[in-house]
Formats: sequence, structure tokens, C-alpha cells
Amino acid sequence: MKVLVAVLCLFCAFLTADFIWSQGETPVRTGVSGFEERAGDGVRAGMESRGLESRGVPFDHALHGDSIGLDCAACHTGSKSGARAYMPAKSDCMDCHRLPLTEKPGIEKLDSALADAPEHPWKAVSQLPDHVVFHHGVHSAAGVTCADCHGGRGAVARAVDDREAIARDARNVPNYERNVYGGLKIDMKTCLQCHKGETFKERNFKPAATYCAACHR
Amino acid sequence: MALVGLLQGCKKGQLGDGAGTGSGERLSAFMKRCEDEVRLAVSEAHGRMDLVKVPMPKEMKGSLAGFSAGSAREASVNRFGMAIDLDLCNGCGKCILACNTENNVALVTDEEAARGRFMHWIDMRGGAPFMCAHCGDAPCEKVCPTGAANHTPDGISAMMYKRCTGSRFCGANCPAKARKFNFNDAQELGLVRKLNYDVPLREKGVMEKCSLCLHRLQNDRMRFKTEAAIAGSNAEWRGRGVKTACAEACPRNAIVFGNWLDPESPLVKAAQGRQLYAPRELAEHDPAVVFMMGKR
Amino acid sequence: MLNFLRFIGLLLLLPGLVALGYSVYQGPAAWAVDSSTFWGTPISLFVFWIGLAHAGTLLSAIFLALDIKMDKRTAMMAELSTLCSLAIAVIFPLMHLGVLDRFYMVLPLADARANFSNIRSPLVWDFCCIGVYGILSLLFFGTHLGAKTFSGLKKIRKPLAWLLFPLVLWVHTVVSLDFAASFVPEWAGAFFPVYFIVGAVYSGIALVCCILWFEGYRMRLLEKLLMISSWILCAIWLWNFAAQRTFCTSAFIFAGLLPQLYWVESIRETRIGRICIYLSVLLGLWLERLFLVSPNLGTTAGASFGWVDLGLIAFSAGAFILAFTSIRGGLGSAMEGESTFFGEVDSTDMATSADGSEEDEALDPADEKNYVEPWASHETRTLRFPLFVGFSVATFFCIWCAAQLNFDNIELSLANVIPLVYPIAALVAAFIVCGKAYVNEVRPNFGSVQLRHRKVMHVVAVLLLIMFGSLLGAFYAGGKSAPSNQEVAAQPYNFENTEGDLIGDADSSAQEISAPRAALIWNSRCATCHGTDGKFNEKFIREYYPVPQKLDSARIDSIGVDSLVNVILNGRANMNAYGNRLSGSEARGLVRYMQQLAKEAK
Amino acid sequence: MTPFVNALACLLCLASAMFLWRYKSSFYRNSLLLVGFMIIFGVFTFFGGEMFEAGSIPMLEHYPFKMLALSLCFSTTSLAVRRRRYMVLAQVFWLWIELFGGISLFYRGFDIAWTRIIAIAGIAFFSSLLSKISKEMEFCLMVFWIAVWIFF
Repeated sequence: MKVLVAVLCLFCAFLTADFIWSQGETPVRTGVSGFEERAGDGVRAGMESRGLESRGVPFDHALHGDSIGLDCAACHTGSKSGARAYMPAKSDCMDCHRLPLTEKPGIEKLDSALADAPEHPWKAVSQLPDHVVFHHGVHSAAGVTCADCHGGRGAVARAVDDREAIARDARNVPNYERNVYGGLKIDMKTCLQCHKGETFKERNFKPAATYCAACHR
Repeated sequence: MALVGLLQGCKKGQLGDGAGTGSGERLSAFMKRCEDEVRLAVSEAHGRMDLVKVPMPKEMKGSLAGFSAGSAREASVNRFGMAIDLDLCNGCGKCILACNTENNVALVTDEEAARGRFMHWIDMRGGAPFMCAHCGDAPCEKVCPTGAANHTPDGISAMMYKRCTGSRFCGANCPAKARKFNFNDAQELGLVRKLNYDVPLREKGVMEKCSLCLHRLQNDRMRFKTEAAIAGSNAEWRGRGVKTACAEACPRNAIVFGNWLDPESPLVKAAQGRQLYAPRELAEHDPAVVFMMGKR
Repeated sequence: MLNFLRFIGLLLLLPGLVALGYSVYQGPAAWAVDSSTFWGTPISLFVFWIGLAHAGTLLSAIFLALDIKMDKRTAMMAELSTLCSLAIAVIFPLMHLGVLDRFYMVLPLADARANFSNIRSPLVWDFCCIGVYGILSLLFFGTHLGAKTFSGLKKIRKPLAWLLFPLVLWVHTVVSLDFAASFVPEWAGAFFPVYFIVGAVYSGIALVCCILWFEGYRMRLLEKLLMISSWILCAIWLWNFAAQRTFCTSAFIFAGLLPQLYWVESIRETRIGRICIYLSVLLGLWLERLFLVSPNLGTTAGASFGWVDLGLIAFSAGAFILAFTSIRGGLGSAMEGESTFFGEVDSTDMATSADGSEEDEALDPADEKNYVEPWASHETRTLRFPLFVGFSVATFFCIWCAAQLNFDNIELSLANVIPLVYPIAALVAAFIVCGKAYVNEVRPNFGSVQLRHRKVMHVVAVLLLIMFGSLLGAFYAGGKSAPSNQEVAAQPYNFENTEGDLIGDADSSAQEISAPRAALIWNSRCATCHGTDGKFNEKFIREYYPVPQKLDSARIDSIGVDSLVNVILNGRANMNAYGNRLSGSEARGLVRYMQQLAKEAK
Repeated sequence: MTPFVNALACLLCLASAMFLWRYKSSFYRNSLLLVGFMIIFGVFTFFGGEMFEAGSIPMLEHYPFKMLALSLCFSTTSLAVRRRRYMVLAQVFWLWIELFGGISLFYRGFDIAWTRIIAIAGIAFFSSLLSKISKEMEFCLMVFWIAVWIFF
């Protein structure tokens, strides 16, 4: 009995302190953004807290993704070649949207919204700490897909509240610790695990550099 | 005139961020302060370097044998360093200014400046720039309790500021005293601006020193690896084409940056047939930043 | 006397607290350090107080281990002085740090981020040794106190003493390695272990003498040891001068010459004379530590000594006096044995072992081999077995260390981990010894303790466990790191080029970017319509867009590079203008890539 | 330091050990002797090791202390009581000086004499197991110490 109490004390204190200390410890919350049309206020508030801001242009990732053969890098320039994945500028949207694309109702509304939109309709604030180097391009070139970290499919499923899809997603992808978007929860531990080749074994990633200055400056 | 001033003031929004805005100082004025400080540091420079001859830096001894498969494979092919040509250098101090703006080096308060204590990563010693030599057998790294000072496989003695507790053991153990300690909270005092987003600002209480423009090398390495993977080539990254800020800024090209293990590197070419020197206290620690003078 | 001491302590402590607060707030800039003198007053205070901390246990434990009789009161005083000065000592290396809240990073445990401290550093050894020393001293003192209630605890005092004996010397050796392992010319010395320990023992004996003086009695054996230490230290100073050409004159006067006044009988036999000698020794050794830690102090190159430094000294002295007197007053007669001496303790009954006791100052029995009674079964059970377990744990620890990520590209020598071996072994062994004593002696007799006390003990135990658990949890969680909050809006024009290539004018359209880069740009910018392989993005094109021209080698060649670049940059028909998003060299690279794709498509 | 001077040092230790722990010699006499030896050893190292000629030779920094330890080792053979305990302690003292001196030199770029350290540790451990130290055993130990000093 006494031993039980002692172990319980130890364990509870450990968990509590760990929890308190690690509040806000995960600096990088990766996840696809912008289900403005469907998302409730909660998601929007969450977006704002993460420094994402949309200026009047509704956007749905589900409509723009694989269904029409578009790559993330088409809008998020740099996400497969550079250090940062940028948000699209209005001119990037207008590459396609200057032509009438569908007959769906509401397209005029979109057109007028686009016409009024500022030059940079979206703005994001980097969540990466200053001392961390994360190069999107090199990870993409090594075979890591956007959805591995940002949880593309899971996020889409969640957005439409498709429980079955969420379950399927969970079955297909190994059960790593995930953030609210279904992407990999990112902190130094998970970075290192993957770099050492401990996680994502099924994907045959090559082990990557693990010395400090590979990712820190 | 007022309009020009206003425009200058507006530019701040693009270049500098919140750091140091407490003073409300304009960027141009800040840059002027930086220049003045460098000028002061150059004019106050004293002391001589006691140089001894050293051979050309080679691979770091010993430390790389244990590289496991998971670690960087490029371990053995790179060792970055610099050579400073004392025949060309006239001690103008442009390298110091370039370094300061590139690496967001903090200014110091007036009384510290009066005592000659600057945060500059490059000091003027004996009329020539002197910075961390990135010793292959670095004494500072051995004694760092947290491992904040450590070596990359590419031969850079790197500093992880977030891991630094500021015990200052490394500073005490550096034979050349090339390390600087952040005594002030420079951000709070408005002594620093984030002129270069690639380099994080250092907080109060951590050590800093020349990083051989680590961020430039990191960026180039990432870019190279991305392109190599797309092209399907197996080429090793040799850091070709990268230059440090000081090397870039030197009007007489007296500072040459390169890869000691790459025969095509400008550094190896420049050092060929020249006599290399290092400060006496560093000579036995296998420095990667050396001085060139005269023919061999 | 106690009240007078408390008054003095308070008088020193209050201004000292101001200095302490100021220097914690201000950071290292507050005291005498600068960019050439990195270590200042806190470190010299640390070395000084840790030296004082040794003497108590050293005297008590070694006397016990070597069968030299010492009365309980003196032993308890010595142990208590050890604990108090240890508590003072650990404050200083902590406040010396530039970033205080990262002190836990020195601990050699892998945290949640797989970070591991650099166990090659003497500071890490320091941290561990002092921690273990603190715990063991506490256990030793606790068993001494508890022996009154639980007589069975007396049995483990001797095994604990044997564990402490090497540990005491080990700790100060490791402190000396902080200096000896460095490249600072004034600090480099392979003889530092001996040097430091003689200094520590010397100052510690002086402190115990002081305490006994305030208690109102004296111990001639300690005085003898004090004098002998002074001679040995002088001899070492001489050697220090020969080896390094440095000599601290003030320390020599206060700790070398003045104590020799002890030989004048009129001084030795008056209370004032004796206390002056003790205090002069303490002062001299403090000056020596200061001189050692910051050799440039006072010279033009060095930093200058200010009020904060004086305040820190006052704080340490005041806090020690207050802590010691209040615990002494609180414990009262619990510290005194049945046969308390009120008067002089003579050393006549110790003459038989006198030859041994003088070696002690400079001896370090490193491990269990010193427990010289051969493999008696009792001894094996009480000490050899725990030590064996301890050494095994230490060995496993070393192997585990070498497997850490930090040491992937550093070869970890045996010399890097040896200083950690004994503290770990001693800690484990001490826990085993005490645990066994708890199970065998304390628990069966627990009923005899008053109910109220039992409840208090339980609460304290639970609180301790909670504290330990939360510390562990906090350590494992690690610190936070703030996001950069840099705004990432749309891609800046021509950004990719300036990011990588740092030389050359990237914008001059005569140059051309590399093929892989062109491929990357193609994939993100052009593949939307033209397809990654140049054969259109079927899904998109069929549905929405007029079909663009097919990639055809002959056609591309006929149009020519320049006009194709023009099309990319300025647009034509359904083709968009990319002039504000791509540079000339990038467009040129894209054309080259198109030619390549067209060739492959054939 | 030449091997000859090193051997001479060993002889000096042996000679000095004769004076320690004489029957009925006082506390102060013994310690004064120790201090005197300390100084003699220092002077011997200073001149014999030619320290002032070659600048500072770090290997000699703890040489006088090693000599003192060796001398203590020798002297314990003549103890009347608790010979084994103090013999082991003296050897461990020697071991301690060698080990930590070696570690501090290791950080300054010198190799550690592991064979020497292991030899001393081994003999210290095994002499702790001896139940009775006979004259022959004493002689063997002394020969062993001298061998360690000169050859290892």
C-alpha cells in the first residue's frame, strides 16, 4: 500500500510537472490552413493565433488539391525547392483564375472577391524558432511528403467531419503522435527520431545528419 | 531633407523588426553607430600577434573515425576555413563592419567601448583581423558543460546559443580569448537590430563567436542537397561558391574562405606556395583559420 | 554567544542579500568579470566554501574510518558546518551562470529532446560530485542524529564513513580539475589535486576550530593538524612558484606566516589570539582562491572589484553563520553525546594512531580496496557488495554515455568519464546501505516513535517524493523556445537566387541557373498546366483550360531561346506573364529544361 | 627528464623514507620531515628536470608529489601497527596523483600512462588482500614499486 502511494505520488508529480513545463513547448504546429467556408469560429481563432490571416478570399484545399492534379508547391512556392513554403500571392491565383473555370454557382462571388483582394491575400507567420533551420526543399527531395508533417489527408477528413476517413487514415499511417491536423507532432524529439531513422521505417528514408549545427544556428 | 529622413525611417519596417525599436532609432542612424564603433575598435586596436609557422590544415585528427552510418556522410570531405593574407591586409576594418551586420552583432554601451570591450567577432590584433580559428582540436569544446560548443563534421566550431548556460568555461579555456560573452541584454538596451534574418539574436548571458558564417553554409548545403536529389546525382557537397561576409567585404581580397580538403577551393589555391602562420597559443590546436605571409 | 553570532550573521546577510539580488538580476556584468577574466568572485567563493565544506565530513568521517576517537559534539559540529557551507557553496556556481534557468542542462541525463550534457567537461563532473556529496553528507548527518532514536543506525555509520572518505577528496579533486584541465597558464597544473585538497583541509580545520572556539572549547589535535597543513601548503606554494612563476603574497602572509604566531605561548593560550589565527587563515585562503580564479584582478587588464563582490562575500559569510547558528540552536542538545566535553579535548589517547592521521590530508583512497579487513562476510555484506553494485551501475552509465548522440563524432576517452565513476558508485552504494538499514533497523522499531512524529515523517516523505517527481518531470519537459514570428507572406521576387548563390550577379539574364533548380521551378510553376513531364496535367487542362502547345524539340529550336524567355517573362495568349516572379536567368534555365524534357519525350 | 635522473629520484625517495615514522618520533617531527622532503623533491625536480631551461614541462608539474607518494609507500614497510592499511593508503595516494595528474594533462594534450596507473591500482588492490606482510613480501613490493617508477 505504502509503495503504491509512493509510486503514485512520484508518477503524478512527474506527469504534472512535465505537462506544465511543456505547455507551449512545441513551437511548430504544422497543419494545413483555411477551411474558411466550412470551419467554425474555433478553427478560425486557432488560425489567427498561429499567425495565419486571410483577407477576404475564401479558399478550400479540398477543391484545389489532388482532385485537379495540383501540387502543394504550385501555390506554396518554395515548398519543394526552398527553405520556406510561402503563401501564394494574388498573381499566383490569377494564373488560373483569370479564366472562368467552372460553371458552379458562386464563382462570380469568388471572382469579385479575388478582384478586390490585396496583392497578398494570405499572410502567415513563421512558427519556427529563429535558431532552427528547416529547409522544406531538402525534406521534400528526400521523399518526405507534405502530408507527413502537415497532415493533409487527415486534415481534409477532419474538416468534412468524415469519421470513417479519419479512421482509415489512422489505419494507413503508423500511429505516431499527431497534432490536431493529423500531421506529425513536431518537436526536437520527433525530428531527431526521424533523422536517426527510428520512425517512418516503412518509408525507407535515409538517416539524416544529427549533429547540432545541421539544424541549429 | 525631411522627406528623405521620413523615407529612411519607413524603411525600417522592411529591414529591421521589433528588436531595438524601443529607442525609436532610425536604421541609418543605427548603421552609423555600428560604423563608428568599428572605427573606434580599429583605432584602439593594440597588441601583437605572436605568429608561428604552421602546415596547411588537413582533416581533423581522430574525431571523425567514429562517425556512424546515421551521421553525416560528408564528414571527411569538408573542412572549412579561412586564410588571411597579411601581405594584402591593411587593417581597414571593413571586415568587422561586414561581419557585424551579417551576424547581428550587438553594439556595446559607451563605457564598455571606452574600455575597449566590444562584442565584435573579429578583433584587430597586430593590425590584422583576428577571429575564432575553429581549431580542429578545440579546447573550448572539451570543457563546455552542456555541449553548446561543438564541432560540425565540416570543421566548424559551432555555438548552439539555446543550449548555452553561460558558464564561461569555454571563454576561459580559449587560449586566444576569441569568445565574447553577452553581458548586456542588447535587445532591451536597443543595442542590436535584426539586420539579417538568417542569424538569430543572442540573448543575455550566452557566449558567442565567429561562426564562419554558418548560416550561409547551411543554406548552401540545403540548396545543394535539394538539387542533387532532384538531379539524382551522388555528388558530395563541398561548399563551393560560398563566401563569408568578411571575405566578401574585403576590398583587397585579403581574406579567402574555402574548403581545406577541396583542391578546387579558392582557399587551397591561394594558400598554395605560401607560408602559413597561426598565433603561437593556437598553433598546436590545429587551427582552420590561418594567416598567410610571403612565399614558402 | 549564539545570539551575538546571529546578530553578526544578520548584519552581514542583509546587505549581502541586496548584492545577491542585484547580481542575479544584472547577471555576470554585476561583479568583477570581463571578456578577458571570465570567472570572478562567485567562483572563488564557490571554491572557498566547497573547501570549507570538506573539512567537516573529512574530520568526522575519516576519524571514524581510521578509528581515531572524536567526541560526538565535535563530530556533529563538523558535519553540520559541512552541510551549511555546502548549501552556501552550491549557490555560487548557479548564480555564476549567464542563463540561470538552464542550469539543468549540465545534468548528465538525456532529456526529452535527446540532449545530453558534455560529460567531458569538468563542470559536469563538478555538478555530479557536489550533488552526490551533498546527499551523502546529509545521510551521514541524518544517521548520526537518528542514532539516538534508532540505535541500529550506528552500525551503518562506519560503512558510510568509508564511502565518504574517498568522496570528499574526490570532490575537491574534481573542483581542482576545473582549473587544472584548462589552458589558462595560471591554472594549468597537474599538481592541483594535492594543492587544492591541502588548501581545503587547511581552511576547513580553521573553520572547525573557529566553531569550537565559539562553543567554548578547543581541540589540540585539530590545532596541530592546522599547523601541519600550513607548512605543507607553504611547501606547495613554493612549488607553485617554481612551476608557474606566480605567487600570492597576501595569502602567504595571512595563511602562511601569521599562523606561525601559534608557537608564541602567550598568543596560543589566549582566546583572542587563537581566534585571530583562525580568522587569518580563513582570510588568507580566501585571498588565495580569489587570486587563483581571477589572476588579472587588480591589474590594468582585469576587471575591478566592486561593492557587489564585497556584498557577495558578506552574503556567504552571513548566510553561513545564520544557518549554522539556527540549526545548532534548534537541535540543541541533540547534537551532544552523553560524554560531552566541556573544556579541552586532548589528543593523548590518539597518540597510537597519530602517525596515520597526518597522512590523511593528502590521501585519496579511491575505492573499496581500502577497507582493508579481508573478505569477512560481514564486511562484504555491508560495504563490498553495495560498492560492487555501485561500480557496476557506474560502468553501465559510462557505456550508456558513450552511446549518446553527442559522442557520435567525438571519441570519448576513459579519462573523460573516470571522474564520474566514484560519485555514481558511492551514491548507489550509499542508497543500498541506507535502504538496508531502513528495512532492518528503522522499520521494525518504527512503532516506538510517537504517533505525531510518525505522521510528520509520512507527510515529509510524500512531499519529498512529489518534489522529486516534479523535478524529474520538469527536467524531462525541458525549456520552451519561442517561435520567430517572422512574417512569411508571398515569395519575394528573385528570392531563391539570392538565397543560395552568394557570388555573382544572379539577376543578369545572360547567366543560367542549374538544371535541378530549373526542374524545381518547372515543377512548382509550370507543371500545373504543362505537367511535370511536359505532357500536360491532364486532370486540369482537359477540364478547364485550352490546351497549350505540346513540347516539341523542333518547335522549341525554331522559336529560339530568347523569344521563349520573352514568352515566359511577358506572357502570350493564355500563357501568363511571370516577369514579376521569375528572373531572367531562371527563365533561361526553364527554357533549357524544356528542351531537355522535349528530348526525353521523344 | 633522463632515465638516470628518474632512477636517482627513486633512490632519493628510498633514502628519505628511512627517516619517517621512527619509533617514538613525535607528530611534529614526522610532519616537518614530510614538508622538508617536499621541498627537497621540488628542488630536485626543478634542477634535475631542467625545468627552467625548457620553459615549462607540464609532465614535471606533479613530479615532486609523485616522489612524495613513493617515499610514503616505502616508509610504510617499516610501520609497526596497521601496516597494511597505511600501505594501501599510500599506494592509493600515489595512484590518485598519477590518475588525476594524468587527466589534467590529458586535457592539455598529453597521453595518460595507463600501464603505470593499472600497475599501481593492481598492486594496491592485491596488497589489500594480504593477511600478513612478511619480510619477503615487503621486499617484493618495494621491487615492484621501483619497477613501476623506473620502467612503466
